[in-house]
Parts: sequence; C-alpha cells; structure tokens
Amino acid sequence: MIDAILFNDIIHGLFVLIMGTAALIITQRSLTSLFNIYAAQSMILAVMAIVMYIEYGTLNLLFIALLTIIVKTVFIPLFLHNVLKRIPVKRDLQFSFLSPASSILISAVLIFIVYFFFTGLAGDMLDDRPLLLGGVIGISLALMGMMIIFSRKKVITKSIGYLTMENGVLLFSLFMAEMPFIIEVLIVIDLLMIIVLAAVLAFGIDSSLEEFHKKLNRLGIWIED
Amino acid sequence: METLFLSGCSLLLLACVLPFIARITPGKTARRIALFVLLSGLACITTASLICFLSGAECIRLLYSLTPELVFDIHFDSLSSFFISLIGFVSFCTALYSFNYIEHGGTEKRRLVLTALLPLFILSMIMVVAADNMFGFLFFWEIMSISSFLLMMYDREKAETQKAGIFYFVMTQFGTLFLFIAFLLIYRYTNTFDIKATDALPQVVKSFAFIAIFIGFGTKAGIIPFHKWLPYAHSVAPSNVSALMSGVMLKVAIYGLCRFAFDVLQPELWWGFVLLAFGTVSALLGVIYALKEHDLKKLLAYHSIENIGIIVVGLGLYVIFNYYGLEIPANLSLVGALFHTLNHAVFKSLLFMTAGSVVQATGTRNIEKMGGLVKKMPVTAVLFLIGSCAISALPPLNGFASEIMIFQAYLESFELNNPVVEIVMVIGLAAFALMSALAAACFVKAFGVVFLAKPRSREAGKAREVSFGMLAGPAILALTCIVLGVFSFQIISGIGFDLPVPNMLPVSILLLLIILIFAGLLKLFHAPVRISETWGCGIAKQTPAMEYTATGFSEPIVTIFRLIFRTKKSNEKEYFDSAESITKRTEAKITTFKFFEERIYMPLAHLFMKIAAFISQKHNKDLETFMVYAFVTIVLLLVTAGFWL
Amino acid sequence: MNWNMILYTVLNTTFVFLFAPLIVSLIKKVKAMCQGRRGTPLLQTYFQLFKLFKKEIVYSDNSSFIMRISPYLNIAFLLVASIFIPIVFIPAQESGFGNIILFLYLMVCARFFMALSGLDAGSTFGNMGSSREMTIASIIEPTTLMACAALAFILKTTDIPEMFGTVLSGSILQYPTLFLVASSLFIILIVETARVPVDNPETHLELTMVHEAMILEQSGPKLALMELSYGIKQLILMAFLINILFPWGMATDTTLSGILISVASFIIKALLLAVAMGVFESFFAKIRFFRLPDFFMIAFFLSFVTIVFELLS
Amino acid sequence: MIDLAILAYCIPGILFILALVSSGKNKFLGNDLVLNAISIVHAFYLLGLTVIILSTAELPVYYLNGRYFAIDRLAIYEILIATTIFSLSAIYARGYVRDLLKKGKIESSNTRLFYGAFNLLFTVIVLSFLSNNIALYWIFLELTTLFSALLIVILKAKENIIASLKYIFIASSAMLFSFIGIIILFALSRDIISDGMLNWDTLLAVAPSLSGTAFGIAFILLFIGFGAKSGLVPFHTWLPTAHSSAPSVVSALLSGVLLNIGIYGILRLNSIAIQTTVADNLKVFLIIAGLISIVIPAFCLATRTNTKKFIAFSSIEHMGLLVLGIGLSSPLVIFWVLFHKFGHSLSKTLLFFSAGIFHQQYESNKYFQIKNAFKMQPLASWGLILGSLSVLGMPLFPIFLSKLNILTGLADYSVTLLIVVLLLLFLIASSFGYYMVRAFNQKEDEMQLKRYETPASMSWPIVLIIIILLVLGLYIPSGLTELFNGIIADLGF
Repeated sequence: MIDAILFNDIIHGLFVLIMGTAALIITQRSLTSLFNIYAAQSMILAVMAIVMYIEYGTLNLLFIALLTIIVKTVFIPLFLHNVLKRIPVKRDLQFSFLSPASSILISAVLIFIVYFFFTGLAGDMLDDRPLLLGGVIGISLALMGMMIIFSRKKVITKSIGYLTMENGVLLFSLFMAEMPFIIEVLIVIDLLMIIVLAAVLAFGIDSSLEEFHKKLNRLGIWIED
Repeated sequence: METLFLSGCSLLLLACVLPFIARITPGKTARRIALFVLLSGLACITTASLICFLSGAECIRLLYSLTPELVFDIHFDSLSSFFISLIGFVSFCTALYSFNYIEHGGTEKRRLVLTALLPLFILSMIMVVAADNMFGFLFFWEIMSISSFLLMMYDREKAETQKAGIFYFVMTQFGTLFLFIAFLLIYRYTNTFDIKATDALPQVVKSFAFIAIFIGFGTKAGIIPFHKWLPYAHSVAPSNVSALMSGVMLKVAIYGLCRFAFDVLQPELWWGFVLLAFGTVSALLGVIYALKEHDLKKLLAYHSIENIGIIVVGLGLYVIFNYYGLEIPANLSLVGALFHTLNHAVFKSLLFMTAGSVVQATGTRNIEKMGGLVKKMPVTAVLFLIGSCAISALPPLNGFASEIMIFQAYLESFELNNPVVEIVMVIGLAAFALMSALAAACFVKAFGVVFLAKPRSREAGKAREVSFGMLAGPAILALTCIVLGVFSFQIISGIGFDLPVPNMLPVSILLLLIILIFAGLLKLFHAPVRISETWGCGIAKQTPAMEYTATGFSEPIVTIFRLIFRTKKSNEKEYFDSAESITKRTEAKITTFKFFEERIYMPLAHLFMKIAAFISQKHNKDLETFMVYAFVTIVLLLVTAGFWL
Repeated sequence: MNWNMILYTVLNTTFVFLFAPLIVSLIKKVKAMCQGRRGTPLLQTYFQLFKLFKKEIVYSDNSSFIMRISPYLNIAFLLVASIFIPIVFIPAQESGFGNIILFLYLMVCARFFMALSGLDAGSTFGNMGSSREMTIASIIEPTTLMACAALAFILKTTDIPEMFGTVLSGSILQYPTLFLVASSLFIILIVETARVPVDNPETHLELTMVHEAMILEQSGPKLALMELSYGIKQLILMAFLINILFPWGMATDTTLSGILISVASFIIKALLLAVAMGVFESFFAKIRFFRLPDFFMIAFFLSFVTIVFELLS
Repeated sequence: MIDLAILAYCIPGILFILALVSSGKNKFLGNDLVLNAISIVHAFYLLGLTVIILSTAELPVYYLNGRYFAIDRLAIYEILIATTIFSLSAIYARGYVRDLLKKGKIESSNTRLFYGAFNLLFTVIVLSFLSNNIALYWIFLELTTLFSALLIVILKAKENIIASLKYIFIASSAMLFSFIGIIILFALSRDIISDGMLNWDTLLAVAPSLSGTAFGIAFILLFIGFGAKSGLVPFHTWLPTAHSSAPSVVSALLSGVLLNIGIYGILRLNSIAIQTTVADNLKVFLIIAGLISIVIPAFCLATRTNTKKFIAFSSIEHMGLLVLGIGLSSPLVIFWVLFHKFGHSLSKTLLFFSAGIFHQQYESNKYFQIKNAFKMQPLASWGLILGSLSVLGMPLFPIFLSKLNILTGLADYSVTLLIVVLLLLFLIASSFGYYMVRAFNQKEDEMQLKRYETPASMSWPIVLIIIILLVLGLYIPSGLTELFNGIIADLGF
C-alpha cells in the first residue's frame, strides 16, 4: 500500500512514458530500435501492473506483470530480432498516408476524441475509479497501434503496430477490470501465434516464392517431410 | 376434382424428371415419353379446371404447410379456373407441337433439358394462378421466371441470346421487386399472406400498392415502358417456348393484375385512367414498332405488347365504368378483357408456332428472306392466315369477338355524363381504332411477305412443309380461333353474361352461304383457267428482287409516323493518310433510334455501372488503405457512440 | 331468324346487288359531263360485268389460293355488310345484324383479303397498291370510328337500323350536329370508295393509284366479282350517309307499298348523292399521298367537334 | 455421455495434431489420402456426435460450473451447420487437394500443414461455439483467423500471402477492439455480480440490470471485431481477396462456417442488448450496419470478373441481411435468420465447390476464361447456376423462405427501408444474371481444351448439397422448427 498521491504521480509518469514510447514507435525507422522500444513499452506496462499490485493487492496483477515481462519484453523481441537476421530488410523507410509528424498530431487529436467518448462511460461506471486516464490512454494506444499498421509498409513493422495495440488493450484492462488469469494467458498465446505467423508471412513477402515454403519448414513450425 | 388436379400435377412433375432418370438411348424416346406424360397431365388439369369454371363452384382446395405461417394453399375460384383452363389448353397444343419441334436444332443434351424444363414452366404458371396466398404466388412466380429464363437461353452461344437473356433476367427481377414491395406492403397491414379483399390499408398505401402491382405485373406483361425485354426474349427463345411465353406467361401477369388490383384492393377512379393510358400507349406503340420490324418473331412479340395493351385498356375501362356504376359497360369491358386474354393466348401461340415452323424451314427469322412459302408449306400458311385474321380482329374470328366488346364499351361511354371523362374516352377510342387498323396492315405485310409471291432467298425456295406433329397443335388452336369467334355470343351468354354483343353465328352462316353461291355459280359457268406470268409492263422475266420488300410495304406508314420512328445517322470514315484525303473505308449507317433502350434503359445501366466501377475500384487497394477504412470507421463509431448512447 | 328477317335479307341484298353497278356508271357519267365529254351509257357497268363473266381466268404462276378465294371473300363480306344498312325497310330489332363496329370490320375484312391478293402475284403494282391501301385504311380508321362514336353519342345507340329509326321517328332539326358528322362521313365515303382526291378509279397505270392496282392481276369472272364488290361497297356507304341524314320515305313495316316507296325514294336520293359526288370529284385534283393525313384530319376534327358539342349541350 | 461431450468434441482434433507432430517423417501419415481419410472420419464423427446430442440430450448442459463451456441449443445448431460443411469439405478436399498436389500448386511437404490446420480449425470452431465465456469465445475466434490464414497461404502464390496478411491484420486489429468491449462488459458485470462474469447465460439473465450506456459502448466495440470476422462493411475488405485466393475448399469453409461465427456472436450479444435500456439505439445501429453491408456488394458485384470474388461479395451481402434480421429482433425474423444461416452456408459451399472445379478446368477464376462450360463441366455448371439461384433467394431453395420472412419483418419496421433493401436485392440479382449469362455462354473450338476429369469425391458433395437444399426449400422438418423455437425462447426474443 502506498500513498494515493504518490501512486497517482507514479502512474501518471508511467503514462507519459508509454505515450513517449508510442510516439517513438510511430516515428522510428530502424527495425532493431523498434523492437527495443516495444520491449521498453511492455516493461513499463509490467511496472505499472506491479505498482497497481502494490496499491490494490490483487494477485492477478502480479501474474500479469510476470507474464508480460517474460513474453513481451523477452521472448517476442528476441524472436523478432531472430527473424530480422534472416530477412534482407533492416529499416522501414516508407510511410503511407501519414508522415510521422502528422501521425503524432493525429494521435493527439485521438486522445481528445477518446477522452470525450469515455466521459459517457465514466458517468455510468467509473465514478468510483480514479483512473479514467488509464482507459483513455489504453484505447488511444490501441488506435495509435492501428495507425502504425496502416502508415508503415513492412510487415514486421505492422506486427509491432499490432503488438502496440495489444499493449493498449492490456493497459485498458489493467485500469478497467483485470481479466481472469487464464484468459490472459490464452490471449498471450494467441498473440504469440499471430506474431509468429505474421513474421513467417513477412518472409514470404520479402523473399522469392520457392524459398518461402522452404523457409516455412526451416523455421521449425512444422516437420519437414 | 382434387384427385384429377393432383394427378395432373404429379404427371407434370414426372415429365420434369423423366428425361433425366430414364436413360433411354436414343434420347428421342425419352423425350417422347416425357411429352406424352406432359400431355396427359395437362389434359387432367384442363379438364378439372374447366369443370370448376363451368360449374362455378369453388371445387378444389389443397393445403400443404411448410411452417404454420407458410402454407401452400391451392384454391380454384372462377377467375383462377378460367386462367388455368386457358394455360392448360394452350400448353397442351404447344406440347403437341413440341413433339417434332424439339427434334430440330441444339444438341441432344439441350433437347433433354428443354423437355424437362417445359413441364416445370407450365406447372409453375398453373400453380401461380392456383395459389391462394401471396407466399405461394411469389414462390411459383419466381419459378416461372427462372424456368422461362432457362428455356429462353436455348441458343445461348449467340450474342443476341445473351443480350436478350440479360435483359430478360434483369427486367424479370425488376418486376419481382415491385411485387415484393406490393405484397409486403399488404402483408404489413393485414398480417397475413392470404389473398383476400382488404380494407385495412390506408388510402395512400393502397394507391402505392397499386402502383407497385401495376409496375410489377406490367413488367411481366410487357406494358410500355417496361416492355423492352419482350421482343428480345421472345425472338430468341425456341418457338414453342415463345408460344408459351407470349401466349400464356403474359396472361399470368394479367391474372395477377386482375387478382390484386381488383380483388384485393378496391380500385379507385384514377387507377382506371392509369390503366387506360398505359394500355393505349402500349397498344399503339406496340403495333407501330411491329410495323417496322422485319424479324418475324420480334414482330409477333411487339404484337403481344399491343394485345396486352388492349387487355389493359379493357381493365381500365372496367375500373372507370365500375366507378360510375354503369353495370353493362363495366361488364362488357371486363369480360372483353378476359375474353381477349383467352383469344390472344390462342391466336398468339398459334402464330408463334407457325412462325416457328417457318423459321425452322427457312433457317432465318428475317422476313425479307422469305416469300413464296404458301406453295411450299400450304397448311402452315393457312394456319398462319387464320391466326393473322384473328389477331387483325377480322370477323367472325375470335380476335374480333373480344375487341368488339371493348369497342362497344367505349361507345357506351355516352352514358357517363361526365364530359371530361367522355372526351378522354373518345381520344382513347380513336387511338384504339388506329391500333386495330395498323394491326391489320401489319399482318397483311407479314403474311404477304412471308408466304406470298416468289421466294426471296434460296433457303426460302428450298423450304419444306413441316411434319404432322407441328401442324396438329396449331391446327387445334386455329379451329379454336374460329369456334371462339363464331360462337362468341353463345359462349358469353352461356357463362351467364347478358351483354350487347352481336351474334356472329348468322353472319358467319350468311358469309359461308354467299361464298358457296358464288363459287357454285362460277363452277356452273366453267370459266376456262389459264396460268401465265405476272403482268409486268413487258419485262422479260420477273425476279424476286422486283417485289416489294417488307420495308417497302411499311414505308408509307413509317413516313407518316416519322415522329416515332426517329432515325440515327452515323458516318465513319477511315483514311490512308493523316491529312484525311484518301478514303480507305467509309461506313454510313442509318438505324432506327430505339427511344426506350437508348434513352431510358441503357443510361440507367451505364449510371449503375459507373457507380459500381467507382466502388469496386475502392476495393482494389492494399492492406494499408483497408486499415485506414477500418481505422476511420472505428474512430467514427467511437465518436457516434459517445454522442448517441 | 324469322320470316321478316329472311325477307329483308333477300330483298336488301338483291337490291344492293342489282343497283350498285348503276351508281358506278352514274358517277362516271356525271364526271364525264363535268369534263365536257358525253361519257359512257348508264348501263355500261352492267355490260362490262357481263362481258367479264364470259371471259377466261388468267392466274399468275406466282399466285396462290389467296388470289383464287379473295374475290369470293370480298363479295361475301360486302354483301353481308350490306345487310347492316337497311334500304328496303327497317327490320325488326334483335336481328344480330346492325352493330356498327361489326359493319365496319366486315369492310376491313374485305380490304384485308383484297390487299393480300394484291401481294399474291408478286407484281410491283399490286404490292404498291396493297401497301398504300393499308396505309390509308389505317389512318382513316380513327376518323371512321370517331364518326361512329359521334353517331352513337348523338343517337344513343350503336345499332345502325336503330339509328335510322331514331332519326326517322324524330326530326333532323332535333339533331343539328348530324350535319357535322355527315360531312365527316362524306369524306370517309370518298376515301373508302377510292375516289379523287384520294385515289383515281379511272386510271390503271398512274403511279398514284391504289385500289385498281390491287386488282390488276384479277381477270375474267374474278375481276367481275371484284368490280361488283367495289360497287356494292360504294352503294352501302352512300346508303349509310343518306339514311342517317334523310331517312324519310323508308318503311318500318313490311308492306309492299312501303317497300316500294322506300326503294323509290332511296333511288332518287342515291342518284342525287351520286351526282353530288361526281361534281365534287370534278372540282378536286388528286392530293399528294403524304398530304392525305391532313385531309383526314378535317373529317376527324369534324367528328370530334360533334362529340364535344354533344357532350356540352 | 453428454457430460463428456465437450471432451468428445475436442479430443480427436488434439490427438490428430499430436500424431502429426510426433510422427516426424512417417511416410504413412504424410500421404494426403491417409490424412484426408482421417479428416473425413473426424468430420463425420463430429457430425454424428452433434446429431446424437441434438436428438437425445436435454439442453442446455454446462461444464465446469458453466464458467467456460456449455452446450445450448443455439450452439449445437451452429455446430450442426459447421460439422455439415466440414464433412462435405473433407470429402471434397480428397480429390481437390490431390489435384493441387499433382499440379504442384501445393508442395507435398505442406500436406500435413494443410490437414493439420484443417482439423485444428475444425476443433477451434466447434470450441468457439461451445464457449460459454465471451473472452474464451473471443480467443477461439482469434484462433480461427490464425488457422484459416494458414489454410489460405498454403497455395504457392504471392497473392495468397498478401490476402492472408490482409485477413490477419484487419480481423485481428478489429478483434482487439472487441476485447476492449469484453473488458468493459466484465467491468459492468462486476457491478452486479461481485466476481464479474462473462458468461453468455449469466449476462443474458442479468441483462436488464446492466447499465445501458456502458453496455451500448461495449456492444459497439464487440461488434467491430465480430463484424470484421463476419465480413461486414467496412471491415469486409479482407474477405473478397481471401476468398478468391484461397483454395476453393478453404473458401467454402471461410464463407460457409467462419462468417457464421461472427454472426453467432452478434446474435448472442443482441439477445442481451434487447433487454437493456439502449435496445432501440442498438437496433437502429444493427439495421444500419446490415444495410451498409448490403449496399456495397449491390454496387460492386456488377463489375466483378472473378467468380470467387463475385461469390465472396455475395457473402457480404448475406451477412448484411443476417445482421439486419438480427437487428429487427422479432421472434419470427430470428427464426428465419437461423434458417437463413443454414441455407446460406450450404449454398456458398456449393458455389465454391463448383468454382473450384471450374478453376481446375480453366486454371483461372475469371469468367471470360470459361468456355463450353456445360460440355466440359456439366455438374459444376449446374452447381454454379443452382447455387446462384439459391443465394438470390429463388424458390425451391431455403433462402427464398428466409429472405421473404426477414423482409416481412423489415416491412413491419419501415417501409422505406424495405424498398431500399428490395432495390438493392434487385441490383444484386441483376448483377448475378449479368455475370452468369456472360460466363456460361462462351464457346470456343473444342479441341483446344482438355476436359478435367472431376473426381467422384468432388462431384458427390455438390450433388449432395443440391439435394439437401432442394429438400430444405420444400420441407422444413418439425424438429428444426422446434429447435429454432427453443433457441428463440432461450435467447429471450
């Protein structure tokens, strides 16, 4: 149990950090640093979960934090780095629809929109919860992830966008209602599988077709004949 | 009665599947058996419905429920049994004709399909009329549309057939669209699918439902401006199918119009004027277009539009007279319209079948390439002549018998005591008279150019009379034309209408008597007969090229109606050099301006295709664009949700 | 059919049959005199028909049964039509004969087969004649029907004998609009009998001809039948016009004196009308073919005006 | 027995995968025919199981305190549709995959992948229906995306990868928003039940006491994901590409089974929604959403040239119609929505199976490549034609009945809307006519084309579907009616 004001300050600080990482993800062109930033963002989330555990004492939060650290800060970035080694792409230079600057600007607008949308919800059910901002940031983060998906050309970057979205959802759930742990685990497994598949498909896009099916095998997802 | 009707229906169903399950080689035997089964089935159904019609009792009622709400309710009242008798009889003759007809042209497999679909088509038409609720009506209506569409696509490799097919399919759906609107509107207010008189509809809704019904059935019946499919579809379909489509299917639409506009909804005065106006326009434009047409089957198809116009005029007059409470003219026009429905079914299918024989014998539908067939195909010629006389409303044949009732109704409008309505009626009468005279002119042209004088092409010269089967069906119909005409007065009073129509029997007897007297006289004189050349002012030898063409024949009328037959001139040139001085090829064309197609149908279609192309193009994008669609939608949804909920 | 009817039919038909050729010659005679010629004798048409009956029949080798039967059909239709126009006396009602539409259509029938026979031989003349005949017929038809409608509106019946009876029992002054219709009927009469300014029955090779061109290929007794039917048609149309306007003298019962009076009065009236027609014809030149619709419009207009008058009064 | 049903449903699939993974280089299990035989047995086993449960069991049945799994009537009905389509597809795949292998379109090394994903997809789909928990349902729904994406990518072509990526990204991103909805729903339920509940049945029971506004927001968020999975405009963009590039047997599954799952979710949600205070708003929302999904295909179909894309757009339209029907939410309409699902699934399967044969014959999905269709492939031609008639809602086919009745519901709701929808349906029908008339009437010299001998395993499913469709169009078993009425009672419509 920590002091409510301190708790609030910490949480707010973490929010700022998350938004910062999100902005970085939107603008960053080097794939390696993208992965690192993502790992950092996930780490911040985990920290946030721990802080909240300290505040509320729900054991679930702790497990979530653990899971996040293992999967999102360690396993996924490692896997992505591994994938990156095998494809010729190193940097994602192309932007479609939105330039990084305008993306950031739109994100700002989005936060307002989401805030606005959320007040409707708040009137109903968030009156006893002080952390309206968590929900707002969560949904905004999800929308920003979506922006990454459509403004970046490379599949790998798109995956990062998707992962960011998922982080947004996690953030949202932290502040709204933690899901039963089993659900969280299943979601993470699902997330993993999608990332793996997307990465594999990224191979296909970035390499010739004949190689593609061989690479499918080499990756060891299924057994060679 | 139920048993008779049911066994007839099951025989028809059997005929549907027979060509496929009976793997008899050659397929000819299978087809024969199927057609024979069809014939016997039709005989059963026609007998049952005729008995119902004559006894005047509501004698057949069958039910089959899919769910408690969806019930197939088969019910014969006098209107439906009249129409079923009509369908059954004409189909019977058509089936008789089909025995030999389907053995020509197409592949073996296609003939089998044709044989199988024919009973389905006929059965669906019978069931549409027999259905006693809107659900059953729509159900069989759609089957009718689809089966006729499939039948029509017999020669489907031809570009012409494909165009016709698309036209037909789209227009059919268009009609059905309006039927759905009308029926669902009625359903909304009555909460039942039953066809029964209803007062539950508010006035506005009733009018709206009427418009929908009119457009829906009008499209199927080929009322101008919803007619464009009709000449296309009827001309490319096999002739037995065109006979059924023109002779019977259009009548089913008329049945629907009578049933829903008069039986379910209570007609208002202005409906009568709508019917009258559209009927008159259809009748007049139909025959005017027919005059210009040189495709034999298209010509007949345009005449179908004309005759449907006549029927609709009759219905319109009925509404008007009924509104003013004049019983005799109202009955005259209604009975006239229904009688004309029967008559048109008889003589139009007769004409289509004989035209089919001609087309088969000459291998072309262009009448400019026919001629002289009266000597090659005498029986067909006589049958066609009887049909022509009937459709041109020559007494004492049946076409006249019904048209005179409508004329009579028109003339009786002096009883109306409403100058405005009467003047409208008088104008309608003038148009009606013009239409009737033009029809006669058109059939003089058709019969003259197809059958008389010298053959205009080698194919026409080599034509042979068709086999017995293809004569028997039309012959029955021709006989019916005569009987229905000569005994029209007796028939009308026999079914219980006392109407001021002339008795054609003494007229016919006298006609026959006078002909016999003169023929006898001439026989008595033994006038010597000599065969010689046609007199041609001393030319050495007469060739077919010297004869009037069909174009030449109708030229005066076309000139007089030049406002309607607008032409379009195009001139294309290709040059050898860039300075455009040495001409390589020139093509000048004068084509008839197809007003409805070029000003209404095609522009609408093009507009639709333009929108479609625009929206389609939005789908040929990459993932990023699609994500933007989703993103924008989600943001919008969030905003809406925030405001709205 | 009762005896009265049979008597009427026989008498009327015989009268029409016998009297028709005379009118043909009479109009010719009047025209000739107007042109300053002496003209043929009044019985010339009878001689001509008699001559034709004795001649051989020549058919074109292109022709078919249409050519052979159409003369019979023609005369049969027109003779039956003649029964619809009472001349000798007005028969009792409910005869079955008299409907004005049926009357018109019987004449259409005759025309239909005549046009077909024109097409039969494949001769250009015949073809042209048929084409023009059908054109004229089509555009005159609304006018004819309009005139009939006008009659029906004025006299409140569609039965021809009844119409005659109504006018006979009343006075022409009761129906002033009848004169309007009558002028319209006169134009129709000119058109239907193929006279100047629509057609010229005198010539055979002028390119404007219509009626004569169609029967060009007919010969011998068949031609005679055609000519005879032409005369009959002319007579019954004249009778229609006469009896609508001036039915006086016509008998309504079957006494011998009555019949004699009506026949005699009719002959006088018909002779007068024939003279009028001949004179009328002499005043006009033939109208260009495509100007004909304008001419018909006059008649159409007259009938229409009649109806409007009738409705508004 | 019913107590073990849940295990009975998922064990075979899991066993199969385990066998595949553990068998290594076993030649026997690498043979496509063996794999196919196993798949067929699997599919029919589940079909049989479903039929037995349907006919004997007392439903609903809850497992693990009803917290995660349950079988109720709606679920078993959806499973019935899914197992039927899967059984047919498994048979069809026998010949189809063999031919793809022969032509080298699938590498033989990937046969295991194909059948593995096929059977896993099957299991996951069944489990998604059996989930009583919305979150669990969400997870299985996500997994279906995964496995079906794998099935799409099995063909060696770059467009398949692109299609697959489109599918994954659009569907999964939309599904994440659904998850936000689930979280809100969970939070909401905590106000009523202390622990929080995400069970369909519990939510249904407590629906009237849910906070309206918040539920509305949750509903819309959930709808985004479910709508994307069922191909509703504007999340439909993945659908035409995916359907057209996937192997036809997979397209049939996508259209016939996968789209249904999203609709199933929407139906369940709506059954809760109608009891809340925002019911009217959500009704309007659903009707508009359905309408938009009919508008877009109505205007797109006419310019299509690819048969499978054409069929795919028609699927979008039908999903729109279903959502529209669900939005109307009167018992009668829901009854026919349920019926419509079966009809639609079967018709789409029929169409894609036929299109598959055409693709084998002409090596293209373009309509202008189709030559001498009736001569070369009579059965597939009739399959395509009857299938088209069926999806257009022509009589003799079940969709006619359901379409008519959904439209009556619409007529009760709004006449203007009815006319609009009918007009759109007219445009769709016209486009179908336009497409089919052009496709089937092209002739070419017969020598140039070699006839593709359709294996019996590919033609029999087509015949079977046509028969089932015709029977359903003319006869509705009383059992089915009772089932539907039961479902409607369960859902509280």
